[in-house]
Amino acid sequence: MSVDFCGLRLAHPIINGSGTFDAIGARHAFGDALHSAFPFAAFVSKTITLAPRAGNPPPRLWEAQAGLINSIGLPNKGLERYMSEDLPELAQLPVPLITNVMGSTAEEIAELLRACDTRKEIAAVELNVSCPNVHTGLDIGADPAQLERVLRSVRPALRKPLIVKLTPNCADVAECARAAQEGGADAVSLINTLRAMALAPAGAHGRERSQSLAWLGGGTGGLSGAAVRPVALAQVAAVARRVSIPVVGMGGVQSAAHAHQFLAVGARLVAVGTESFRDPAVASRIASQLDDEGPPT
Amino acid sequence: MSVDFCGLRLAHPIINGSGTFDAIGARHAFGDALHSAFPFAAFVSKTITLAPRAGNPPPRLWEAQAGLINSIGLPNKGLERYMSEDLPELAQLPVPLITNVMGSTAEEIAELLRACDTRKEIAAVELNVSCPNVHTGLDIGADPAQLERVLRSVRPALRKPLIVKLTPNCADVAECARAAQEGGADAVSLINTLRAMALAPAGAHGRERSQSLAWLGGGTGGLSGAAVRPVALAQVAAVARRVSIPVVGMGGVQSAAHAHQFLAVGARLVAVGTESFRDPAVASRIASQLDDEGPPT
Amino acid sequence: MTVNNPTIPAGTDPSRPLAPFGRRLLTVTANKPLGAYRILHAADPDGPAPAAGQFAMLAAAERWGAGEDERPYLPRAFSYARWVAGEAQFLLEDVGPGTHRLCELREGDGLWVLGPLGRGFTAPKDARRALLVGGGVGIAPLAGWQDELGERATVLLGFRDRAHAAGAALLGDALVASDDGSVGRHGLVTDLLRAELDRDAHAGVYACGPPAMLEAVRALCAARAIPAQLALEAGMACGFGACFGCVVPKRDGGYLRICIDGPVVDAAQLDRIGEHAGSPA
Amino acid sequence: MTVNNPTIPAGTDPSRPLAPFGRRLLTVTANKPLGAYRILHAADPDGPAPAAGQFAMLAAAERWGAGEDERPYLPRAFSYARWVAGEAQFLLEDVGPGTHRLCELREGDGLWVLGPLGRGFTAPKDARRALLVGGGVGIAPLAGWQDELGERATVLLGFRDRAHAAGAALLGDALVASDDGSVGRHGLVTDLLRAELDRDAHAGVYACGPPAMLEAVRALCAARAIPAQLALEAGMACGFGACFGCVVPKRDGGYLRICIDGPVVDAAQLDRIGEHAGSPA
Ligand SMILES: Cc1cc2nc3c(=O)[nH]c(=O)nc-3n(C[C@H](O)[C@H](O)[C@H](O)COP(=O)(O)OP(=O)(O)OC[C@H]3O[C@@H](n4cnc5c(N)ncnc54)[C@H](O)[C@@H]3O)c2cc1C
Ligand SMILES: Cc1cc2nc3c(=O)[nH]c(=O)nc-3n(C[C@H](O)[C@H](O)[C@H](O)COP(=O)(O)OP(=O)(O)OC[C@H]3O[C@@H](n4cnc5c(N)ncnc54)[C@H](O)[C@@H]3O)c2cc1C
Ligand SMILES: Cc1cc2nc3c(=O)[nH]c(=O)nc-3n(C[C@H](O)[C@H](O)[C@H](O)COP(=O)(O)O)c2cc1C
Ligand SMILES: Cc1cc2nc3c(=O)[nH]c(=O)nc-3n(C[C@H](O)[C@H](O)[C@H](O)COP(=O)(O)O)c2cc1C
Ligand code: FES
Ligand code: FES
Repeated sequence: MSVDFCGLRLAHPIINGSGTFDAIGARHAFGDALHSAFPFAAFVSKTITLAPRAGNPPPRLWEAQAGLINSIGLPNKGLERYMSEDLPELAQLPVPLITNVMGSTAEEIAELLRACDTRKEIAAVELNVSCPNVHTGLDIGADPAQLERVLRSVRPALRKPLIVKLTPNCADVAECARAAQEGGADAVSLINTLRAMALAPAGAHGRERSQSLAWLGGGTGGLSGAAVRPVALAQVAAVARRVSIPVVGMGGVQSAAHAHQFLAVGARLVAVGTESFRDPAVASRIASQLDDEGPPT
Repeated sequence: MSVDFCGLRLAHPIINGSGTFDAIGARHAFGDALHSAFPFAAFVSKTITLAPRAGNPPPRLWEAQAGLINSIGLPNKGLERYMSEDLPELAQLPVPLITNVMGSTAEEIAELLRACDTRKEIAAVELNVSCPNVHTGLDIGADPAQLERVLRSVRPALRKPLIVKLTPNCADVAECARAAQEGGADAVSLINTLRAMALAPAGAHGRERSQSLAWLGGGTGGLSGAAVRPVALAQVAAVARRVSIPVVGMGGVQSAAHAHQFLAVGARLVAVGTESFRDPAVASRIASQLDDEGPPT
Repeated sequence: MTVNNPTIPAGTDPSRPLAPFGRRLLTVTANKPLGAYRILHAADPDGPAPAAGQFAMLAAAERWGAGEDERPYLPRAFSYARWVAGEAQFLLEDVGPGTHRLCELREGDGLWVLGPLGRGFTAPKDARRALLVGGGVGIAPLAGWQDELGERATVLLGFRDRAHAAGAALLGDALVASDDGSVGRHGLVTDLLRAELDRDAHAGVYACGPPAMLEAVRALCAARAIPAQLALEAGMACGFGACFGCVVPKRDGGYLRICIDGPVVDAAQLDRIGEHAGSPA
Repeated sequence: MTVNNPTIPAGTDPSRPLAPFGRRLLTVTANKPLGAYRILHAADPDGPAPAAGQFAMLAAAERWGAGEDERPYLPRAFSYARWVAGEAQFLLEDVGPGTHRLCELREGDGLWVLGPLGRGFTAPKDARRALLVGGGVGIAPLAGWQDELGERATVLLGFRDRAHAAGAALLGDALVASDDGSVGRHGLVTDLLRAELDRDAHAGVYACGPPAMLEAVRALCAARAIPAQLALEAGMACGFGACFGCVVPKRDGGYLRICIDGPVVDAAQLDRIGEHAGSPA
């Protein structure tokens, strides 16, 4: 079931959600077996920013009913060390590499795109305009007009496919997708996590009363996993109806049946995020089951 | 644990979410016991529109993981018959009545408010600017500027407390709440359901292949229940920080512990919706447990 | 328009005994196979006796999204098959996570019950005989109704195959049809009904089963002007009129909520019965 | 900055045997109480033998959000207490829905396992003795480590009360302290450690337990320049470096992911240990 995606030939339609699989980290755990059984048809890196970021203070995780709230805060080495340290390792992966980047101004974004443009290890770039954990001041992804304007200005910096990862925390995601298309995106991906919050359980171990009510070190976080799938499906369906560029659908995919649903409402690719935490190899199983069953009707 | 809410003295802070309890319908099931053990401190009616509405074709429900997707479509008798047929019955309830209304233009809303203004059975009005199941053309609740403008123009029509029920399907709910306050709201309530979708299961009973993929007769629906609680808590916390008027928090409340969480992040009242479907008397239990434990610290 | 306006004040309609307000915890006393089905018994010493055709919302006390959640999340609707001496009986068919969980219950397990709910059958006002027509798991509400009508009732049942036809033992003395001809008449229960009506049309019909069957019964009775009461089904969230989810279209426009305007509905109120009203079997 | 840069290539570090890629289904062979704890045994015939201090992500095969979801939703991290002849042993304390579910498992039940994960203990490079310091359920990883070190190891354990102190039987020959004085020395396990270090400071410390205990151990060892390896804990979603959820602050800024940079961490890498690194007991 090989798929064309923005000119990339992928072995199957299942990729990972940015920030939910670290191919370098996982190699410490699984060794070379990770590469020989690599579960994704393309690998999407965690969001990279210009400057290094330490991420949010712990705790960073909260398990919700059928979901996960995270407040990771986009820890990353920064563009320079990503390029020098990580790219050579990621280039060894048996699949195309999609680098996910985020910037808080058009200039920053353009700089990130220019850097990616020069590196042949990178097959495509995903631009995160949606992460709810970090306050970029303006959340450009939620305002269609602003999104289109920024994309128009940065698009020339990249001669590779540009995927725009939309924010689900907006009034009309289809309108944002249309704006992304107008601004020059070659594809859109969604959904990112839904803005969410958890309170410290009463008498939580080690938690002092004087501390803030919020459990997560970052205050609020983003909800992912099974709980968000109905919302994701609605957003992906609405976006696929509105744009002509390919759509990467994600949010709570746990099985081939779920992947089928996203494909059925118009996604070209499906990304698996939180479910990989439950089983790092789940994406392989999903891909092979999709293959057995053939394309959805 | 009696509470003051916009000048209404309520026996406890637990009310129902609009459209999740029909005090007239339930009386057919439970008889007078419903009134003697009425679980809510105030009763919020289902959304009333000017003209009668039949609602969406079935199926109207889909059970999600830890949640419910509904596509009811605001069936109601219309303002006139609500006033003549339902109000006399609802006036017999042992608690204050909050009438929930929705209109698609400022004129319609003003007309609804004027009608409510004249009826002493109605203690307060909740204005639904958020229902995702019905396409009102413009969703006034998602755009702060428009929301404020509409509220300013309709507010004079009502001399009773006006609660604005915000939409969660927006970029910045706190900004919408602030706009509601500026526009003259005496309180805000949230969250309404999250826009969501379900597909017909493959080979679903009685479902013919030719039919649309969407399971719900209305196409898309709204997600409620446990799955949305983390999102609800984040939105209620953000709103409570931004406005000085009281906040009615809801979304996935299933227990006194959950109600506590909403109160802790700043809600004055807490509404129970979907959980009443699992047990119509759950709100009584929540209220009495809150009472036992005293106000949250 | 969608709201029921009963002429009889709440609590005095014999087809509608009232439910106590709030779900109550019963104890499972037995859970036995009956062909492809199971019969679940639960002790309900204080529960009001239901009228035949009423239903209850059931949920297992354990592992049913109570507090920490899962699917099944909402309770599920089941007709009372019988209610004898403070014991409720339900006929179950395992078609999904909720029925599966209930089918697993063992003696001593807890069962949340809200009920009796809805409006049951009402007896013919004249001396006409009663034809009880059931399909698949839809035979359940006919059991108690047969008990009540006694000799006046003729029972016609349809099943897909032998394993399901074993469910016929729930009722006394019934004529059976099966889709595959393995038991009784080869064909549909509506064939049996047509033959009975051809023989003696002074009858009232009481039917429950899958939507296609109910639609055939409705059309047959409408064509011959025979009164029919149909026990409908639809996806339900609440069972007590709160969610407006369980609707079926009315003949004259608008919808009925079958949890409070039904589940037993006069066929004359209905137009063509679509796929979303009827038992899953 | 948060990424581990091992000098040893993957697969050749003795403290870090690799996990097969993907979770695997094991069968529970026993689940026995040990005071306030339980010991869960699972047959792991093909699984690589873990190093002491490594852990696995566990989930019950049934009723653990597999497909139809609930909380527990994500797998949970547990130290290998021992791994003997193709059988893994875990020491469990029931503190929430996940540990509760695992504590319920019976012989023959399925158990999803991803592991061995993380980096275990490394032996002292010289002849110094090893002081194994455990608190509560944090004694688990010390069992396999004691097996390996043999006579070189002195074991000091702390528990809150008698029921928990029964867990000491997991290890051989240990000095015990209890918070309530019901068993062994009345006081904290760090009191035992201080006494041991006062007696003979030529030691390496291996500790696992609640954050406050680990912080006390860290501070004590830092003050005396004694090398210490601390087995940390933190909420984990994945266990294999994917989520960046399991972080503890490093001394020189930034964070470690304890699932791949730990759980056993050289105390010198850490600053003050906060409330979110340490076992819950
Ligand atoms: C008044 C009444 C009386 C009834 N009496 C009986 C009885 O006596 N015995 C009996 O066995 N059954 C009876 N039923 C039917 C019974 O309620 C259903 O079979 C049951 O609710 C199915 O639940 P489930 O979890 O097993 O299956 P589900 O998976 O909930 O659903 C079964 C069917 O619902 C649809 N469906 C699938 N997934 C979903 C979803 N996520 N959300 C919504 N719908 C979905 C599909 O069409 C599927 O075939 C009655 C129903 C009603 C309304
Ligand atoms: C490397 C490692 C090794 C471990 N080894 C062992 C071992 O050998 N034996 C053992 O018994 N335990 C061990 N643990 C701890 C064990 O993983 C936890 O006790 C377990 O995850 C708790 O899960 P639970 O579902 O039972 O409880 P949870 O409810 O998940 O949580 C328990 C604690 O987490 C916090 N919490 C509460 N609710 C939530 C929520 N919704 N989301 C996130 N956090 C919440 C609270 O502080 C609570 O006290 C180890 C942990 C790690 C990281
Ligand atoms: C722990 C975690 C970290 C994430 N980090 C990123 C990130 O760095 N950049 C990004 O664009 N999305 C990030 N996401 C969002 C996911 O890529 C995905 O959009 C979302 O989780 C929904 O998919 P899921 O339900 O399958 O997890 C992260 C999600 C999780 C759970
Ligand atoms: C079946 C159903 C019908 C609803 N109808 C309305 C409505 O008519 N008007 C309205 O403002 N909100 C309506 N809501 C939204 C609820 O009032 C509430 O905001 C939402 O369900 C979140 O709360 P919960 O998770 O406790 O159900 C409805 C919700 C459900 C589930
Ligand atoms: S099931 Fe809720 S109204 Fe009928
Ligand atoms: S648990 Fe996911 S990175 Fe450590």
